[in-house]
Amino acid sequence: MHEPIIKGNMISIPSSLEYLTNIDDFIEGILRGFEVEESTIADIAISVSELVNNSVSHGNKSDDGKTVSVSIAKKGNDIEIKIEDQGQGFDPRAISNPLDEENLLKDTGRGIFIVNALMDKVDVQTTKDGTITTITKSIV
Amino acid sequence: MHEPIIKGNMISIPSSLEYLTNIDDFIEGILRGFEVEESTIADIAISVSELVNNSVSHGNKSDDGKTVSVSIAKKGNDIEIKIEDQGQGFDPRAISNPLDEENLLKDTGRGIFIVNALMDKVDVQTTKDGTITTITKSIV
Amino acid sequence: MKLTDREENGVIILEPNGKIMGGPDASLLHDKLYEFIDQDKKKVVVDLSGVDWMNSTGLGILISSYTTLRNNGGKLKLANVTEKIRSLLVITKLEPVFESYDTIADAVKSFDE
Amino acid sequence: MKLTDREENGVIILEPNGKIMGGPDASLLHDKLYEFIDQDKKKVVVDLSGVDWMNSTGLGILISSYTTLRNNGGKLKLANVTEKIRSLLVITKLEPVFESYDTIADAVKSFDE
Ligand SMILES: Nc1ncnc2c1ncn2[C@@H]1O[C@H](COP(=O)(O)OP(=O)(O)O)[C@@H](O)[C@H]1O
Ligand SMILES: Nc1ncnc2c1ncn2[C@@H]1O[C@H](COP(=O)(O)OP(=O)(O)O)[C@@H](O)[C@H]1O
Repeated sequence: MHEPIIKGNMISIPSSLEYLTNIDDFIEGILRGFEVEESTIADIAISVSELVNNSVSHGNKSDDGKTVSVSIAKKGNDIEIKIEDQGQGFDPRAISNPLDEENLLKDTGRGIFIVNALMDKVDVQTTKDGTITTITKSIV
Repeated sequence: MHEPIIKGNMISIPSSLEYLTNIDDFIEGILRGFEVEESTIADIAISVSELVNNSVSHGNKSDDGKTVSVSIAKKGNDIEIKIEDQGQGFDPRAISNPLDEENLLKDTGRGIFIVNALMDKVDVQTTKDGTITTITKSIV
Repeated sequence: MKLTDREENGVIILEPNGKIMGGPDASLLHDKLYEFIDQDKKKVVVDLSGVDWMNSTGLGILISSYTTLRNNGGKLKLANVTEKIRSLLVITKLEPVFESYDTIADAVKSFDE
Repeated sequence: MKLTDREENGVIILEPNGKIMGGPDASLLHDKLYEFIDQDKKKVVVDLSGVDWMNSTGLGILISSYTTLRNNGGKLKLANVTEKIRSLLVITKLEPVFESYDTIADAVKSFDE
């Protein structure tokens, strides 16, 4: 697979950060089609960019034979987005707290923390095929 | 301006064909948000890609200081899309017919013809600031 | 668009994937074709099963590939033309230009006839 | 993200534009900063008015730019922090780290004090 592939409400990219903008354009497009308000679109787009960054870099380790997929659904008043990679998974409870004094001036380690702050629900599931992170945000 | 810029239902790119996929991802995203059916999404996406190609290459002559913008709106049962460039404009009536025997095996010259075939309405407006092409497609 | 290729019974099978809309990879197919022509491999099938859609840039690539091969004593045929692409070929009157087959096997076999 | 820069009263003003989400241009700002440090220009204002949003990659770039300048005897300040970015700075407890000003003029003037 090379360029972004769209199938219904899902977009897939090879594991390279050069495709971050394509996922953002697709997700922002769908959310505008759903008439979500701009500030919420930004919160969701920020969160998706965090998780795609992680899936490309930590999950698939930038192996561009591996794929990152993002799918999006409207369920009642909720937007539900799934980000999938083909990596080893991780334990979100084991992540160090970016607010700790010794981490405050580090330049990484805030991604999952920000997603948790911006989204209503974050669920990380590790399977033998990879990691599926599901985020949910109410749009009313 | 560098990467695609999104403002509401409008996406703008510098005049380079490397951003074709970004426009496609955004437009396909919005149309899926509008729950347009897949075959119609393809017809619209094909038409937008034709007009963006033209705006980048013929209109803005690949000058990446110039911008191509695409905006999309749902008006009742119609999808209306505007493609804008900063070029000299052209007269769509002056385009030669790609079905003529002598044009049949040419490798260019079918873009506007295809847009006319796939869309319900095509309007080309040349102003002193550039060309605005408006296409309309009913989604029922 | 992504492009892979393989050979079957002396016939080159080209498999573009995704959308053919122009931009950076517009010349991929044409470049690949010239590689094969240089190796004197001029029987080519383009398998369109993986192509979501194409625009006039895609049609232009098919046409110029077709004429390039013809001018070099070869032939380009199509396989697995999807409904969306077939209707573009019909409205542009290009359908009669291309020999097209329902399966790759049929397309490959047709070179023996 | 696009990055432009200019100088005002010996202060460098960096203007990133668009979204700061990582990828190819993540290092643009940091590279530019090192250029200025090499020229002994170490008073820097980052104008955020044109930034739609940033993620943790963007925050990381701001932090590392801030510490790089500090370690080289310089200073990085912010101007025109939008509401979306301010709330990210607040939840990550980074707000007190950065001196920030409502206008570029105020930020530039603050270096005289
Ligand atoms: N999809 C993933 N696959 C494997 N590990 C991950 C994934 N996402 C996050 N991680 C792990 O969790 C850590 C924290 O992630 P995050 O909070 O986004 O910060 P950062 O990515 O800046 O390190 C990462 O360093 C990585 O070890
Ligand atoms: N946005 C535009 N600005 C200026 N000229 C244009 C524009 N769009 C189309 N044209 C002119 O119309 C012609 C026909 O366009 P089209 O049917 O798309 O075929 P092609 O682009 O393959 O030549 C172009 O060759 C160009 O001269």
